[in-house]
Amino acid sequence: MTNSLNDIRHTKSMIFIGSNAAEAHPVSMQHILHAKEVNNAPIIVVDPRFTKLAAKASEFVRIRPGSDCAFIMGLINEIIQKGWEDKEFIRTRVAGFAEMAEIATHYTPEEVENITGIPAAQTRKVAKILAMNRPTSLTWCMGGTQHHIGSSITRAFCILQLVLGNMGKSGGGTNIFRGHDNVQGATDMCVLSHTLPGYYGLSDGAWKHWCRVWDVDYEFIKGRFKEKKWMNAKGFTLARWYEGVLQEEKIEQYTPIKAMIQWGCGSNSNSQYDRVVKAYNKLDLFVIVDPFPTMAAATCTTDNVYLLPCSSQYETSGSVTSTSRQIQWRFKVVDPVGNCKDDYQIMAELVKRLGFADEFYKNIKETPEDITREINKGTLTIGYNGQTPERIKKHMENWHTFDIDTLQARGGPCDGDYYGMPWPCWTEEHPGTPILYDISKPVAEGGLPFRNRFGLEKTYDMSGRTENLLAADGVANPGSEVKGGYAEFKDVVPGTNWKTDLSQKTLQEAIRRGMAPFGNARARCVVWTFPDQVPVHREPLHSPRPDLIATYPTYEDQPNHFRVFTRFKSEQDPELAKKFPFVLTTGRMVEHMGGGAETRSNKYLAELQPDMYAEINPVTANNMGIREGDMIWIESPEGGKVRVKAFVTERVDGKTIFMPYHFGGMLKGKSLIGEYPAGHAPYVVGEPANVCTNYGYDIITQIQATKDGLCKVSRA
Amino acid sequence: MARMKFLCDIERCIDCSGCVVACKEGNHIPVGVNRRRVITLNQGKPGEKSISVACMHCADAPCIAVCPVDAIYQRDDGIVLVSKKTCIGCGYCFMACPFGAPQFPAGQTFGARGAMDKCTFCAGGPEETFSAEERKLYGQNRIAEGKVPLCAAMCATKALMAGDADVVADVYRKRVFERGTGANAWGWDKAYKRE
Amino acid sequence: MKKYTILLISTAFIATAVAAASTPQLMIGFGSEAPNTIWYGINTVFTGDWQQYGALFTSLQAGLFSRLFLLVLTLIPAVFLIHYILIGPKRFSHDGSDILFFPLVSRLIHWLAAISFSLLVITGLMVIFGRLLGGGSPLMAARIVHLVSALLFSGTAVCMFLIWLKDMLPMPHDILWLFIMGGYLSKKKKPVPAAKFNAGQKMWFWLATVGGGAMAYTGWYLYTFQATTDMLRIYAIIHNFLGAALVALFLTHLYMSLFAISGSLRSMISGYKPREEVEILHSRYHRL
Amino acid sequence: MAGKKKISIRKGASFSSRITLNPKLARRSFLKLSAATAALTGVSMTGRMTGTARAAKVKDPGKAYPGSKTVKTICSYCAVGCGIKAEVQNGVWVRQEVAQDHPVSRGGHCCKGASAIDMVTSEKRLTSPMKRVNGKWTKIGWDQAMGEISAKLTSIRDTDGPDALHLNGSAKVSTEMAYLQRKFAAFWGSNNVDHQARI
Repeated sequence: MTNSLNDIRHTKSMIFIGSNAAEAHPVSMQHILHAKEVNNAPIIVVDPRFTKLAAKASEFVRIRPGSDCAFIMGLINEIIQKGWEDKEFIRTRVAGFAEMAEIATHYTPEEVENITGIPAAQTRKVAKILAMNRPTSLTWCMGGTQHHIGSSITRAFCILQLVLGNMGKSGGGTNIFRGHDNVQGATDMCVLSHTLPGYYGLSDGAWKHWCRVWDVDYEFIKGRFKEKKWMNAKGFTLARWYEGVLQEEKIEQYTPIKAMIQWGCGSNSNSQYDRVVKAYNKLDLFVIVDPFPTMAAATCTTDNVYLLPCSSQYETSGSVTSTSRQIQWRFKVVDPVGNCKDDYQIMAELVKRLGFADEFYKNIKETPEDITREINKGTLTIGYNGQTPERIKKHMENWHTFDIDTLQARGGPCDGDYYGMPWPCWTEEHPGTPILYDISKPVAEGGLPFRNRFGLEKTYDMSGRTENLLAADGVANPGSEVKGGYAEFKDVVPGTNWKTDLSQKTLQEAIRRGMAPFGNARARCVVWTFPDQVPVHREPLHSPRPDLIATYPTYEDQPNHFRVFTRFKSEQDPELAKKFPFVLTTGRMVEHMGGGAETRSNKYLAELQPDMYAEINPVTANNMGIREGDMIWIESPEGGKVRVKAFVTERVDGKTIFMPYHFGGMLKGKSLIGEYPAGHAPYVVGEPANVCTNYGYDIITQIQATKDGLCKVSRA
Repeated sequence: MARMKFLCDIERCIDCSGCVVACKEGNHIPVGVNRRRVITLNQGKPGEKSISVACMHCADAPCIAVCPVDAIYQRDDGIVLVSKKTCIGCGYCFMACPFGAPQFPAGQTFGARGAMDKCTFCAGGPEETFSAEERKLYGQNRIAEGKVPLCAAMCATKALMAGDADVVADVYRKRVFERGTGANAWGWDKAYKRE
Repeated sequence: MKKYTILLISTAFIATAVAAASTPQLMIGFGSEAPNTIWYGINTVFTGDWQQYGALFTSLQAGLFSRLFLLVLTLIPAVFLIHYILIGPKRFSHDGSDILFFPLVSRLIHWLAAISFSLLVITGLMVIFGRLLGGGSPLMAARIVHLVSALLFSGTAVCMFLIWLKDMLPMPHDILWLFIMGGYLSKKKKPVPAAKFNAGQKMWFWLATVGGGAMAYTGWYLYTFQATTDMLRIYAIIHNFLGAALVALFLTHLYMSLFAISGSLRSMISGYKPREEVEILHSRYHRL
Repeated sequence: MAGKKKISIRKGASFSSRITLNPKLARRSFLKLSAATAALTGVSMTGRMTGTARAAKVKDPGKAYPGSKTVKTICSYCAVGCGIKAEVQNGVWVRQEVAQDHPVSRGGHCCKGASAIDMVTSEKRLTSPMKRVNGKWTKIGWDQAMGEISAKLTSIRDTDGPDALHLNGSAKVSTEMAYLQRKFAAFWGSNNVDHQARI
């Protein structure tokens, strides 16, 4: 989120695309409905499904899954055609606008209607609502990202906000509601196969930086790897790690995966779940660390599986980063129950036995505070420096002193700080940055320009035009020494830049001069390193509209996509829609979370939602002779199938089937209750929807495409 | 004397069931007994509305009128409570209630209905305040602690309000006033051709 | 007496019928959809149409039912007391031969029914006048006894129905019997028109079996709650009115057997009735 | 017709004895209630009102759980980051109290967060390390579990190389733990590490 949940209270209009905040983030609705009631802010919900959020909306736009990019580009085109774009903002702070606008002209409201199914008049109306009610808060969630063009779709969202000039403004921003409690923190720490903590990447410079932070020799880390080239190669991802075990598609690694540690991960959120199960049973070692037995424990029936009971987050302490980038501290409530150990203890035990504890814990004596300090020391890119454990705890103890509208403390020990010191919080005196890219405030008080990251100048391939990538003259935060664009800070401490200067003198110097350490640049509409430099629509791999495939084809196959061969073009078959006529999309329900291991083990939540179901439109159901509560089979083109209850509802349209993905404990009609450790099976079991979600991965991030697959339905 | 009331703002209720679980978890209600429930109308259609309903602590409580053993009584602050030791589980209060509030956990013999259980406004029961017996039979006594019932306190969107009728009414009046007749007045788009 | 019973039953049915016919009152609302429609919908989901049956049930249960039972319990014994004082019991000579009126099986069934029915009446009244007893576990136990005896009675009632059905079919002379009130209003021993069972007994029989069946049916749902709330309300109303009628006839039966006809208790135990009694009270009994 | 009927209700004269049955209640429960409710119900209530409510609470802490202390923590379900106040008595989490003054959630919870205490009290929680022996789950000690796991890991590393291990980390752990997970992968010598944010 560029802004915060509370900041939505200041918005004048809201658009939610692929987000069902009422179910996935219920408490955020407090602020959303406040804006709706007090500011008369219209809520536009774009979704294939009439969600609980749509029930609160003033405009509901039913979109065909996977066509978000076309709709947004259509909005951008309509806004530009009508001259509603924020011309001053674009002139001073946006790069590549002309090139982007050129491509957007293709997406006329009529073409958008053809692709997305949204009436042209509604596209025009939404564009007008957004243009007339600024600032707009734009929210997306997994509905916007879990597509094979997910990265294009998210960029389109950002470009829309740039065109409207809503970035860096209170009430505006791109507000991605993150899923799990600490997705933001874990992402910032980059438990990701393509980067080191703080989004440093895997370059040699990144490794050297972190070796300095860890206080270990670079050669030591290098020695731990098979060869140096594996240090810089992106690893397998959670979406497709099982291919490394099964090797059914060609892998680009010297060895198959033989061991797996699954630490706090409900695996049934993985698409192609039946193949994941197959991989579990082929592993030589499978370690599950979780407070509850996940479905993985029930599906892996070999003797190579271990269950380690870790404590819940209430039995340990540590910081957690909310979707608003606020860092909060979890104080330990009680000691770990039974014979559980907390995460830190288990990690310490493991590292000790694997023989690198001395190096690993070199500067970590007090857990977890010393770890926080190490993070403060090394994570310079996103300004994780000022959030010391002491300050986070102080914020927790005085949370009542923070104003609900601004999230700034009024008086008290945290006076002037923003709640949770949203990153970047450059120094220990910095109050945190409540709104990213906000140039109305001095940097020392939480202001920020756009980051200078991609050079100072660019000549576009498309137009041949050369553009200065720094912000225009006169556009800078108040108190900035340079009144205009400037490059990132380098060589304040010779040989380092702001990202690698562990003394943090660079940061302090920048703040002192009223400038952002990362420079003051323009936001890009054109990303020249991506296959689609400007977001364009591409039909889902399994498209229900074969006629569009020729015009909007997908990408070429990728031979080494996170170490595994990934099909794109060869997977897109125009004939598929004949055999699999329904679009399958998945999502959340409010009563359960993730794979549901925790919530389905909670008797009250289990009572509220005891059955796995698939939503089906009454017309479709009647045509097929399916009645509410009947059992139906849903089959995917890959052969995955689930037996679920039919929930006949007008939430979905006649072409779409919706399933929640929280259920587990059954596989292809068979209950696995007996496979759980006795007495620890969840109260309710159901088919995991992800057995049916289709093949398809984002071209950049390899996020799985669970929202726009195909399926067929039959009575069970 | 304050008059305790519940009010559920249906424009705000998002059917998250937070109130339901807050009540159950806080008062250790057995599975199957719903002191509070959320009901959704027109599910999946424009005009979908949800509302959270529990005992409304009526002024002229019909349950009190029909109880054959006078197990149900009303406190001076309007909270309607049941004495579980007096209740015989006949179920008449359930038939009299316009809100479906009375609940009957299974009793000891033949699984017959046990003593009636319903929302206590988190005010416990006639047993000694904060005693283990009160907690076991009725759950928390938050009113005696000066706290608001759990369901309203934990409402995600502050749709459910509980407390002094005057304050609740003021808050709601302010909201209705703020909402006015803007873009979010349901049906106005259609009725007045507003763009 | 009988008028009263008929009145009660008809009141019950009329009341429900009227309630069913009346439409709920809607208030005036604002906006395109009246909030009342929403509230009405919500209420329908929760408890059915409270305006129809809920209010009716509440107003009846809030006072009428207990008063009705109080009336039955006081008025009927009072009437009989007056009858006993003014007219007194009928005594019949035991000189003549006794006639086997009730074989062993039917006596056995009768007494099983009698015990279970008495328990039903007692426990039922305990619940109705629960506030005098203070509620709590004794009454909770009474509800269980009510259930057990109801199951027992249902069984015996079926047997009684099968055994006596032939003799209990209405006859034209029953009208005559009713006109002279079975001869109970005079001290004279004049033969009254009745076969094995007189019209009063037939009324009791039909109410106890068919009415008892209805009581069992409604009672079962009141016990299990496996019906819509509206149906439960209707069942409860029927159960109470019918209950009052049964209690009334039960009291009559008690009075007749214990006081009005001396020796009838004995004949129910032995099975034999004095010939004179049969000649007078069951003048058209075919065994005569 | 029946609907218009005014229901006659016996008024509470005979119950007045019951109302004051509990003298403690009568004495102190209602006095401060209006202030407290004002803060707790109202969305538009300001810090002033919250302050009043807190002041009332401090003066009258209640005796529901004598000697208990309140620990602040954060809900572990979604990323909104709702506050939780945990009431702990003698090392036992006895009650999930409402964090009414939390600046984001203001006490609000969805159904998951409202039963956050269940994460600790649930009887479905695993309490001992386990492994499958001939397909049957068997309880083992921590020493044995960690010993066997690390031995196997070391042998896999020796024969197949560090990239034969994949670590699925988590977004459900603390930031510190997530950091350790990534650091572990780096020290182990592999980039095969990922977590839910990919999905």
